[in-house]
Amino acid sequence: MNVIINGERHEFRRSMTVRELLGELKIDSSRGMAVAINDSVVPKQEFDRAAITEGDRVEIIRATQGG
Amino acid sequence: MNVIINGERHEFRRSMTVRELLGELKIDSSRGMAVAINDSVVPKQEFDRAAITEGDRVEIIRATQGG
Amino acid sequence: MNVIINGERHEFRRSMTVRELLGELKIDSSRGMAVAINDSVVPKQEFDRAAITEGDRVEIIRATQGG
Amino acid sequence: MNVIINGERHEFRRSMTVRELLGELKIDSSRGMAVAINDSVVPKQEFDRAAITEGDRVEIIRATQGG
Amino acid sequence: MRNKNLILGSREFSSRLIVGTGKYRDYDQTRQAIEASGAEIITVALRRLNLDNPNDKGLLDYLGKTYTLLPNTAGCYTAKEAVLTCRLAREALDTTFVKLEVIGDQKTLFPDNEQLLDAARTLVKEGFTVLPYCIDDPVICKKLEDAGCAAVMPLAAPIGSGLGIRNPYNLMMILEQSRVPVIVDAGVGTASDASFAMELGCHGILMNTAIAGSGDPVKMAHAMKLAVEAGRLAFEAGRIPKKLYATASSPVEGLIGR
Amino acid sequence: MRNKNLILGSREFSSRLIVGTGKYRDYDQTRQAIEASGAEIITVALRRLNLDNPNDKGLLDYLGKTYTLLPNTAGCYTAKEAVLTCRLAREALDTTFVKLEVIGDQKTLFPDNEQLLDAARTLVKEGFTVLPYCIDDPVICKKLEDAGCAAVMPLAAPIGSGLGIRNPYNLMMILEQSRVPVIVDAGVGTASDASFAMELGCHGILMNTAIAGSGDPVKMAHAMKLAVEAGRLAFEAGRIPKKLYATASSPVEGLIGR
Amino acid sequence: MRNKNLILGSREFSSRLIVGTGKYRDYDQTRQAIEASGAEIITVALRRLNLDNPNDKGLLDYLGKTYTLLPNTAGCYTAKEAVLTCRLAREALDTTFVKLEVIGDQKTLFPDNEQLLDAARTLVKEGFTVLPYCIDDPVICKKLEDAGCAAVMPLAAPIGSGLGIRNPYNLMMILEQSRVPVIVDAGVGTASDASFAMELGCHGILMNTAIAGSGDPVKMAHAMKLAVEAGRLAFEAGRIPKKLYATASSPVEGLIGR
Amino acid sequence: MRNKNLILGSREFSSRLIVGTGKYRDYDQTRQAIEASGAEIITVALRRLNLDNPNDKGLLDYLGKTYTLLPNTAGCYTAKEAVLTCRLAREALDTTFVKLEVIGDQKTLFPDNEQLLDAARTLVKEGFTVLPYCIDDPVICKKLEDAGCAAVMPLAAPIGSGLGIRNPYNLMMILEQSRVPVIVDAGVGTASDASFAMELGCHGILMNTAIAGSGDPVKMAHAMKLAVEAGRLAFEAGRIPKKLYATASSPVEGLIGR
Repeated sequence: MNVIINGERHEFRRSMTVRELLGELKIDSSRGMAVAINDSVVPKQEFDRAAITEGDRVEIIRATQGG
Repeated sequence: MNVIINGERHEFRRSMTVRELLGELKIDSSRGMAVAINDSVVPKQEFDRAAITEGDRVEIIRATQGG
Repeated sequence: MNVIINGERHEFRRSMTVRELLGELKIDSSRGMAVAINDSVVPKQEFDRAAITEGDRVEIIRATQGG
Repeated sequence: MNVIINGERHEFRRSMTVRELLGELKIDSSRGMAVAINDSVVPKQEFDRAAITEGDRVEIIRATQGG
Repeated sequence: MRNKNLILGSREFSSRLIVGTGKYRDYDQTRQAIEASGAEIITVALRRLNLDNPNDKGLLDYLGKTYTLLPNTAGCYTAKEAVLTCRLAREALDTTFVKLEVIGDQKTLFPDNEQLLDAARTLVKEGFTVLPYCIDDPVICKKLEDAGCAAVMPLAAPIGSGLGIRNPYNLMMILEQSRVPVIVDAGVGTASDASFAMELGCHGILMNTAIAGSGDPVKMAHAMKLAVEAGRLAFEAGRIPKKLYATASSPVEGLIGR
Repeated sequence: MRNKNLILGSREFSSRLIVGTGKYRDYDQTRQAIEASGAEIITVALRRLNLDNPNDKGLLDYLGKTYTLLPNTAGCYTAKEAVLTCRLAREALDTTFVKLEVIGDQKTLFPDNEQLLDAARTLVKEGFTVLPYCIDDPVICKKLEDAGCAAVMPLAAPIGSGLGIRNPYNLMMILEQSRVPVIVDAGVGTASDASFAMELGCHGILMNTAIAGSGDPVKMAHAMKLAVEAGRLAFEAGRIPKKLYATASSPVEGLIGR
Repeated sequence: MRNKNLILGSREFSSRLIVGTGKYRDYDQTRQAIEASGAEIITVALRRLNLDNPNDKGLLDYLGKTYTLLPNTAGCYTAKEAVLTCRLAREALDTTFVKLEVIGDQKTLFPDNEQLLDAARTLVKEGFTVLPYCIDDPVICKKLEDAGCAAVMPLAAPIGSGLGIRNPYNLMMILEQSRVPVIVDAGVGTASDASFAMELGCHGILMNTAIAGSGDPVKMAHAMKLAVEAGRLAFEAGRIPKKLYATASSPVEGLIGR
Repeated sequence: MRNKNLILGSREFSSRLIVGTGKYRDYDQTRQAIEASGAEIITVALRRLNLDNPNDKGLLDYLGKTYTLLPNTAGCYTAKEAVLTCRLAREALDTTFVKLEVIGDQKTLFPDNEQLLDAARTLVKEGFTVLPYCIDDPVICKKLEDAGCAAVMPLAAPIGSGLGIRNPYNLMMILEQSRVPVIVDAGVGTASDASFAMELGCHGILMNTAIAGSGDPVKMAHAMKLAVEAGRLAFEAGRIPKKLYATASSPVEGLIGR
């Protein structure tokens, strides 16, 4: 599966849920972080169900300093 | 025929062209003046043909002082 | 003895020291007050000795509100 | 005779009138020029009589550009 | 854009002052003031003809000289009204020039920039030479320019307020980016305001109340003519830099008695 | 004091702009800029004649037209120096007019007002027409007027700074009290500054650096001529009041489609 | 709208100063400066997580105290981007508060008001508490208020410019009409700018660069805290009117020696 | 001169705000406002005792706390009167501190700088700690410093006018040259004026009308306390530079969806 994560191409053996992807990337899904697939936000409670599939654009963001 | 001219109701025996209406109202169709029927401007060269009919809203305007 | 005190004429039977004058006028010579005779300031410790004589201009002032 | 002219020391064989000094210095005593000796202005009509003597400070000025 | 003349669409004007024709005591004063202003372009409004007295002489009959007329859309609150007014103006005055105003608020007479853009886009397509009255916002000015307007006319302060150039910084930003003339429209109060706007590099000024509402409109019109010229010349000449301390104007050499 | 002309002592001038002659590139530029300024009065400095070259042509030989010369005492730091300079000026130029400066500080070139008053009192007694460069202080201006000066010439900002009219309030107070002309001397940077000073009611302006130091002195001189005239006309006409909100310039009656 | 506190949506804040968290030297300085500012609301940006180092401690881990976070949409140039960013922010930070920015021009960072309105309308419908960064235009502010924004946040000058309150007149017009809080966002340079904005009647101020970019951010944060409070108190107290002439502060009766 | 405290003669004060005691509704309000201002030094006037009621309680009896009293010479028009008043003040209040005013004009209450200098020279010789109210002229301030004054106190605008800091340039020049504290005396209208003066680097501010004449003097006194502190902190911190264009406060890296 090829997906674009934060603007860069990544390849995975299989399709995954968001939760699985975060695990793969070793990202702690704590406060201050959110995920969108193809410009749609995935609520945290959907992480276990929401599937990432071939060609998806995934954004993983968090809060940082800004004015 | 009832028409609204410059926001006021007027009654005429018959329908008319713009030219005839202007004649009726004793308006000199000189420079500095224009006519619209129902929000559409009537070019001067159409005055002889353009018909005013029941219920039309007619605007007769001219240039005046302004900033 | 005629003297001018704070711009107004006053008459007394006899010449006096500053101390006596203040007593006569029932003025408490406390902090916040000073006396000048003919544009010369009389130090407090001179009140018992400094004499007021005919024609003197006496100023008795105190601190008040001001900006 | 030693004199200070415009801040600099000059030596002459003899004392002179202002007119003679100007001649010596080849200065045209035209409009736009004036002379002072020891901080006193010498009117033009006095140039023939006014004497410059040992130790005098002479200023010879003229109008120039300024704001 | 340092042309000698003010270029609007395909036309060229040697005067950089555009004046309104409203608020004068009478037509005589209007005529004299306009003449004193040296303006070549004058704004006019379009209003319903008075049917009870349809052929009384109007402003245009009183003006001796031929001016370029710039009909405005004053009083329009929607793009639709403004577009209709412009079409009527073109028919009435045989001109493509329009001063496009779409008012957004009765108290401030500030423009409604959404409606303005909408109207501008329509009118440009119909071949008008659109001169839009807009807020002094570089983003909106850029959009108006991109829409094909022949100039942008940011307000300097509310119409008729006489507050002068309230925000020169915004004008500076607009001037720096703009590829069409920038004409200050509204807010000028007196001659020095006009000079100041021109010194910033503005290409022209449009005013009405500052002249017509002054104590002596003909004299003030003359003042404004000179002020616009003075400001333009000063801009072209290039002013001295500002600095905190002094520099002598007279030579520091040859001082007397030192 | 709303005379048509500027009245200084017993003389009358139709131009309200007085210009300095310092800091130009050369005499040619000086001459052209002065002509473009329309000034009738020009300031000159007095300096020691160069003994090594005593008869080279000077400024005065280059000016085609006859101007009223106003010798200054620039560079003088004491009343004594200034008085001597004035006496020399009278002898050299056959005039009683003097621009009296007594400098109090080299960095700001601000006047020493104590010395200035002292010199002014002396010179008035000797029959000079004294035009003193002073600080914009109503109290000092009043004393100079009482001393018999023919005008007061408060600075608007440091000489050569181009900062413009830094404190219009002080000028307003001086103008309200003054029975002699008030001429802004020093600080003007560009045309709008000149207009603004005149609009406050000032009777004239004296400047040098703003013209001579600009990118194009002849053009700027012309700008200043127009700006002074514009400001004076605007003052005479009477400007519109400032207000926060808008007033329409076009009729609010007869709006289309309402 | 003279509430003791700043009311935004359903929440109430005793501090009227909102501060950004950008541009500090490090997180320590950020934390200390925010504490010194007394702010209860702080802005944060949303950015892509660095996948190479996904779990490094971030800003939020460093802030000792719990602040109300105000995520911004800085860097968004379209309504679409801004709306997505807000939705992500809500999810990430569990808040409905958003500082809505849609930039229209990279050089000035002025907002694109068309896109801004579009985004605001969408977000209000989705239940966001929208605080929009907008131009100081009463017409646009009114539209944002009508769209349901919880406040309007007009810029006083370009972001990070430090130019201060460039156009107090526009702010006055916005304040007069507004039924939601008016928060000055962007442009404040120093303490007196903040006081001045509050004295006009503004309900709050949002700033970042003026603190973070100063020589001593912690000290400047403290200055800003005091300045905002001072300005608010002065506004509530009601200042003396301005007048040209003097009024003695000391009694004119009982003068000595008269 | 970046001392933490305000140093006047041999004494040191942690508050940089000096307040007058005139024009309040009553003594209670005076006391509360002074307390709210945090001032350590307060000015008092000297007036003839009312012989008809010589022992009524006066201001000093009402002030709970002990303040440093600064007697003024308000109302004096000559050096002679001012000197006598100072001598009386020293005797009455057992202090060498005096706020020296010599008024030159009843309408503006501007100082007569000749008389002022004269009085200052006399009083310094007699051991007074002279704080002179003077015009904002660097030359006069230098002379007062040279005469031995413990500070210079230039006016920012006419007494009681509330016009604020009319000429920051003059203050900047005075601050740059001065080796004694510079205290703005007169003209402040509201909190931001006080902050602004302190940001220029002024060492203190003396005010009366701005507090006593406001709608709520106790609240305004508090505002002024904070404003002076804010301005001082901002000065010490060092403000960001002003620039025309924007600088983003949020990171430009990691933007979403690009």
